[in-house]
Amino acid sequence: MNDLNTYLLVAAILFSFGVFGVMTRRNGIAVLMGVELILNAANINFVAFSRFGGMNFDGHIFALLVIVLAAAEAAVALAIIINIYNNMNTINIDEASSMKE
Amino acid sequence: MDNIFINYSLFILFLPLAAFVIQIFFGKKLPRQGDWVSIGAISITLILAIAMFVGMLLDYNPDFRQEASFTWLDMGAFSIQLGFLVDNITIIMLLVVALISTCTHVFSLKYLKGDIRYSRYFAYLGLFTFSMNGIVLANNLISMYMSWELVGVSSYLLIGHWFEKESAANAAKKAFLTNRVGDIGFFIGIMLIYTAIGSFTFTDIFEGVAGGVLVGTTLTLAGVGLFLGAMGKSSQFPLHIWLPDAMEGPTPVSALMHAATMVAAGVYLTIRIFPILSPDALLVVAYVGGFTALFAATIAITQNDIKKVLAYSTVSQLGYMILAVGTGVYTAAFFHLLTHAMFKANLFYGSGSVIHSMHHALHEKNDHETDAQDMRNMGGFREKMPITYWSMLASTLAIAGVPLFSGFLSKDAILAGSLSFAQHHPEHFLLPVFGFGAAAITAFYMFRMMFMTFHGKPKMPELIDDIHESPKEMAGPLVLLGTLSVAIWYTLPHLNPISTDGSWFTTLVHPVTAVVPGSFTAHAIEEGAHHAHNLAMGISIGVAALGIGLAVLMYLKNIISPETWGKRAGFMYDWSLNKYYFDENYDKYLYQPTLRLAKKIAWIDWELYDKYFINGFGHVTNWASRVSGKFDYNIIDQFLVDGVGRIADNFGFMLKKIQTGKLQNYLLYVTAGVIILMIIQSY
Amino acid sequence: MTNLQSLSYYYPELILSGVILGAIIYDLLIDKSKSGNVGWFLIAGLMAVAGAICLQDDTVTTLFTNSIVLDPFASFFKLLVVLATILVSVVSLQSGELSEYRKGEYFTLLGIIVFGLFLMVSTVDLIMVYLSIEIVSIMSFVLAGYLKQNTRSNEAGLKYVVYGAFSSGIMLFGLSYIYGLTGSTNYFEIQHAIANLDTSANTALIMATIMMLVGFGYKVSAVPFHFWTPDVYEGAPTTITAFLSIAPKAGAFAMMIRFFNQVLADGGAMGGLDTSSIAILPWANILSLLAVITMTLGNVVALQQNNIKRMLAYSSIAHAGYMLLAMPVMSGDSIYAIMIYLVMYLFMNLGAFFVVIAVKNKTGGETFDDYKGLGWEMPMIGVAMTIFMVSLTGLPPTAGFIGKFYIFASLIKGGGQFYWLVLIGGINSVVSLYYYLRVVKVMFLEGERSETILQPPTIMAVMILATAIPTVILGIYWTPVADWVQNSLTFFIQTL
Amino acid sequence: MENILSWLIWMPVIGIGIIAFIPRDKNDLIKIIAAVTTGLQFLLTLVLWQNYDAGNGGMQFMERATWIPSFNITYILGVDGLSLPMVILTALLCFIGIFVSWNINKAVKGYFALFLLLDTGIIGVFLSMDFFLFYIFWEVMLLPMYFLIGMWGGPQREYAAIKFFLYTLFGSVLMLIGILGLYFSCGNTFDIQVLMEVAPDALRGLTWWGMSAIKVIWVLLFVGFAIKVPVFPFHTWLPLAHVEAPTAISVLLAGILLKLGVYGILRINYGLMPDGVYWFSGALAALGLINVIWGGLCALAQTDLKKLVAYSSVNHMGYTLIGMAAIIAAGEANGLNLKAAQAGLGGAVFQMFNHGTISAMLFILVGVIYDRAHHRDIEGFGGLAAQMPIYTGITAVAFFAGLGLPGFSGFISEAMCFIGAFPVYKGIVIASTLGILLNAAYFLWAFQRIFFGELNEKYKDLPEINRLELFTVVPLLLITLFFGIYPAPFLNLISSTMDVIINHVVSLATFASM
Repeated sequence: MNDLNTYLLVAAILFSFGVFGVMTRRNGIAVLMGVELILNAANINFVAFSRFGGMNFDGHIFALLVIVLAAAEAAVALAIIINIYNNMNTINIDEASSMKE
Repeated sequence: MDNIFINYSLFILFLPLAAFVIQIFFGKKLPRQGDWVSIGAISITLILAIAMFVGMLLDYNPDFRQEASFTWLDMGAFSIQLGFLVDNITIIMLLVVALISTCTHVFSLKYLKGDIRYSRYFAYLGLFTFSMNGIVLANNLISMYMSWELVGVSSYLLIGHWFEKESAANAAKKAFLTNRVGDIGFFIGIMLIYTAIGSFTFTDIFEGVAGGVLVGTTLTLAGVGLFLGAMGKSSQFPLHIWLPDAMEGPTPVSALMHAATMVAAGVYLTIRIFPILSPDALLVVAYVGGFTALFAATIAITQNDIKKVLAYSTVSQLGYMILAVGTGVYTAAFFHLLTHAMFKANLFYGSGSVIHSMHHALHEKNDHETDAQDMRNMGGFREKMPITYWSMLASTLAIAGVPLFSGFLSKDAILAGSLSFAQHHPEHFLLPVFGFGAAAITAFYMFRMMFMTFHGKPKMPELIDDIHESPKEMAGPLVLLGTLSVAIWYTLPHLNPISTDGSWFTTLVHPVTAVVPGSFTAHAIEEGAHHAHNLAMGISIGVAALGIGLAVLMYLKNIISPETWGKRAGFMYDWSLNKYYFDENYDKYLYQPTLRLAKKIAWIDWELYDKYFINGFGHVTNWASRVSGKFDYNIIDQFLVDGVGRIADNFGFMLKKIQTGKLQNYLLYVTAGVIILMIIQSY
Repeated sequence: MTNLQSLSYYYPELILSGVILGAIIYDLLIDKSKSGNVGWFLIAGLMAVAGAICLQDDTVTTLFTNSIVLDPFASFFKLLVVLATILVSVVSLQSGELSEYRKGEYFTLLGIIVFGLFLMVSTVDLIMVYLSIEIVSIMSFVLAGYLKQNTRSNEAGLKYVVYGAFSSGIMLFGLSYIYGLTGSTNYFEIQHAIANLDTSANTALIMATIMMLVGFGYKVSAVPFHFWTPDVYEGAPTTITAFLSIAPKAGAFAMMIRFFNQVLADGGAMGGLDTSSIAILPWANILSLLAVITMTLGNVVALQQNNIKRMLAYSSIAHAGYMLLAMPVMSGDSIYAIMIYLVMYLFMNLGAFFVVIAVKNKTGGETFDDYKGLGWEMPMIGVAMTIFMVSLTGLPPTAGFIGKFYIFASLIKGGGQFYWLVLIGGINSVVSLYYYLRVVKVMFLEGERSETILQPPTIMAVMILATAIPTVILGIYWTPVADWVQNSLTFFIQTL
Repeated sequence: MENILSWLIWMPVIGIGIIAFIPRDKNDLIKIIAAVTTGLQFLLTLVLWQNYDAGNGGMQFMERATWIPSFNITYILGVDGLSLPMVILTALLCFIGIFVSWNINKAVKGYFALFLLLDTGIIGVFLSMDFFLFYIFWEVMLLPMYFLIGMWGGPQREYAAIKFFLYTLFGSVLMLIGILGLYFSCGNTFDIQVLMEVAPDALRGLTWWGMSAIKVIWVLLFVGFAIKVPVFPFHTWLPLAHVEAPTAISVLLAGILLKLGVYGILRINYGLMPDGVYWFSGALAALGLINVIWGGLCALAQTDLKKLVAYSSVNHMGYTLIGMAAIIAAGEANGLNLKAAQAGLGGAVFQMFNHGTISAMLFILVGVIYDRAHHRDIEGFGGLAAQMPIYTGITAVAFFAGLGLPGFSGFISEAMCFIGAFPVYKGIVIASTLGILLNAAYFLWAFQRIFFGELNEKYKDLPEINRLELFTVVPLLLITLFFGIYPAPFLNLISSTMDVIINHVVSLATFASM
């Protein structure tokens, strides 16, 4: 049962949780976690394809790279959210919607 | 252009124009406001015209004809030649125009003394004479059309001379527009002919029609089209409404234009194009002429304004001439035109001097409301104004068709022509009935006018002692034209005052055979006229006597009172009094609907089409926005640019709403977008 | 080409990274007040890089085990990005918004974005695609939220971060599937694999491509992935808005051209002007649909704006739409047209933003009423803005018209099925006339004429002229640009 | 003067250059410079007329210079019988326009710079023989017009200006599509002369959107030009633009800009798509008829004098359309009636010139009364004839010239249009003769309400028309009168080119290929 499809299935579920998480959670940090979920879902895909698809190591390299970039992205995102907190002392995303239309 | 006649006619044509230009620019500054410039010019043209007339008489050659033409514009295949044509008819017409114009100039010296636009008046007279001569001398339809419209403009200017009066301004506009209606017909006729024959000059047209290039219904339509132009100018039946109103202009103008020359232009055109008028076209001409004669005469009976009577009598006499052309005796028509010009102008001058003296009398009494032209205020002027009375009497006798006077000769010829036509074509018996009926009524209303103004007790006794004869400048033309109303001038080499055979006129102006196959041959016309001559003479004398007698009974001896007959006539009387309500009907069914239509279209163009049709989409989007719920009123009034802009505006407004500012909505829209794209792409 | 050998071809990027590191160190040495010098340092460095790129003309090779390529096409875009960054940096030194902040990090981040864009334009490998997008995006998140005290800038930063991360996440997921289906991350191998895949895999491939489209669409701000643009453009400092509206967009277009023609089509269009490629995957009509919606929404909503910066945001969306119009044609001409349009767009768009910055420095306002009667008060600004607005509408004799002319020409040459696109493009330019001219109307036709004449500071005036003059000149005589673009149309093609 | 045409186009730009350096407050100096520039330009056109060889109908004074080789765009100039009268008219009206706008005092420098730019644009359109250059000049005119109406116009000027701009831009976008279509289907060239030979056959087989390419391109280009003429459905911008534009600008707008549309149709549509001419001429005549009747009726109902004159322009341009439609008379189907074709086409071009002079005169006179009474409501006046006799005289002449009275040039061109179009379109021509009645009606009715009747005491002290205004009106009046009496000089000038156009259309059009 542990062949390619299961991994893809898990990745797809993780992906949809991630998308769902990003769209519904009020808290900025929770949204970032959602994004992380999406990225990791892609990682699982890469590693699974590389392992089971009989391909070369590109998948693994790609996954490593994604982890690095996810970290960088998280750092910057958290910095911005802290900044928002300092100014508006809330990290509720809906608060930050003064610019519209 | 070496020959003398063409040179003279050029002078006759351009001298008045020169006078017009001088008057317009320097009129005010010249001594006596430059009237001597105009009179000088017009008298030179008169002398030249007389010289040509005498030359014609000496030459005494019926087929005299000289033509000169030049290329006006040439674009390769399409080119227009203009030119001058001088033949017997032209010479006579030039003389008529020059004579009457001179008389009007002289008459106006006193009549318009002290008028604020004195110099401009003489300028317009010069312009009129130039354009009238332009019509007479034209050898092609284009320059005739051009002078046609110039005559229309000069009549507009002269009728509107006292433009302060609202009625004068309206009359001028009405005259020009009605003439324009006629001119449209004229132009369509020209186009029909040009498309078929390819040239505008009469000679080519006659050859073309003779050669069968233009036949059948197009020929008739072309003929009727040209005749429509004549109807406009000579105020025949449907387009007659402008002539009575044209009386708003000064009386000398009415004498010159609306009696002798301008209105005769229509008849002159019909005479010129007679050879190409097909039998059906001639029938149309005849019926229009005949009906107008009778119709106008019936109105003249009940008119009380002296100039209106003369105006309607002119309309009816013109109807006569057109009837004559229609029935084939177009030389008689030209003869009547000649005689009519003389006595009708004289009648107008007479009425002018009567009105002039009435004005002075009223001025003394400084009572400004009573109308100086209303015959009911006149009466008993015989002793006070002998010269006016006798000259007017002469003309009245002439117009009534009493023997020994010019009118009798010409009218008799016409009636003979229509009678012989009826004998040849019994189904058209109506034409002579029109003719003789009109003759009777003419005699009646003319003498009614004479008796009401000159005979009987003065209706306003206090005025009578201030009425006195007009000064010599006004009396001169009266006397001159009065004498010319006598028959003797027209029968000259032979002295028999009754018949014109052998007279200078009949020899010099003889009918040319019609170019249209199957139409009248010259011989048939002359022979027919002779045959019916005696019978027609008898009936016309009888009819004239009847008319005069009735007028005597009613207005001289007051045995039959006009009021009782008026009531007994009932609706007939007030129909005729109000000119058959033509003006009112035209206004109700023609002018108002056009104005309303114009207003509607302008509204459509400015309001509806611009704001709604192009912005019409705006409504569609409004409906859409209302349906989509929460849009309130201020959204709708935010229309900045109409049309496409408004659609864009509305969509923009709705789409703008999507940008809600909430981050998660954006992400929702993105995922939705992705899903939609996937769905689309999978098909 | 092994990594060491390719280093010798990679000296422009090396110089660039040297400049970035130098800038960071230089920023540490000097205090806050003189932090502007970092800007000048960066500008000097970028000029050096530009010189280096020019030296490399028409060498066509792949570098770093064919993950990126070096070809005139990439050099063209690199030069374009460098030019845009230089212009923006000079103006950033004058911009009032940044005056009380340290500008050191500002310029280093700009340098890093340039590096990311260098990678973006020359990538032929999926990994490099994701890497370059992430570099550019992360740096621009920070720059968007650079004004810490200003809540709107923070909000812009936040929205940009979450939106950017989310879109690149989806793109990554798509990339993983493409990798899975084709077994390789290199463009040419993928193209070869897709060509040989049986059609059953097509639906999966298309789903993956659409997910990738999310990433590209987000970068190019094509509808329906444009939602971040208006808010971020309005919130971010105006200089950054100017930069975002041109440099990343150019990079993204380069990447899209390479990806769509090289991977999803047989790469025929890469041959030169009159060549065209045949799509393996039917992506043409999706892109034309996207282009039409982008254009129309951009123009139509821009009508409604009364904040000039926000209006320019929607106008840049609309212009992205005009450029996208040419993509589906897949011919050498259409690539040529997009490149010319980008050059013209660079000048007129930057010019418009520079005027907005100049006005903001002077009056501090961004809405239309702040521009009332400005044409009389500052005639130089008024005339310049008129030129930019007219050019953005696409009227001759300005550069904008030439850009649109080439796009429409490539569409009509592309064949009958694209004529309706030209029609819609035309109608959109007519609609766009209204809001562009509204700026001119407000400046000249409304507001009373003040007698006192103000002139913008000299450097600002120079920069506005530096963009206004080319906008007009290129509208009349644009052969040099046409030739430059023509001989940079050579690509690195590897047929397996 | 070998490149006289380039001088003609770029002289106003030199004027702009000089004006740019004059300080803002020296109004008179700016006006003098503008007057001198346009004056020189007018003299140059007269020189051009002098050594223009009326015999050969083809292009003369050709100038060629490569411009953008990559797209095969070249800078080609040329003048022939069709464009020469228009160039002379433009130079004349621009010269007079300067004096009409002598009392402009708001931002004078901007006004005259834009005025000269507009002049360049118009002359450029008439002289350019390269389709791309033609399009560039066509669009260059739009911006100055927008500002001239927008800044110096009447109360609703912004709305009028933006509407004018949107309308014309929409037309020119369609034109651009047409141009590109022609460029690619006729061997990648913009040179009009080459297109003239290549296009008729190249387009024959092609289909666009399922329809024959000739029809589609013809309609695209026709709409672009028709908006300018203006032809009926696209005319709603004209009254608004005229009412709001300052006097000098509505003189230019009515005098020349309307002719650009007709010139474009004759030069491009007739030149490149002879089959289109056959296919569309029926519709053209019908549109002409609608123009005549619609314009006439709208003018009848107007109370604003300027709007009345604007609608009269719509009416007069209707005659031009009818005249142009007459060209197919020369085809075999209609019996090789070269006379009618020459009359029609020659009449249309002559009518373009005449309407230019007459409507310019009318607008100047409307401007004169507006400067004095500060309103244009016809009902508001009354009895001015007593107060301003000279002005009344001139307006009377202008009105009569407008309604096509013989003795003035208007009549001849109208008559020629009718005579030309009559053989082929009998019904339409007869219906449109109603137009000359409508003309007479609204002109005379307006004349009566303004000038006749009692003098409205409000205008007791209205000053008479002054010398400057006289200087602007009298030349136009003399031209109308001279060409009314003796039109040969003008017609000889254009007749050879008319033959060239007629032969081109008739010989190349294969009626069957539609």
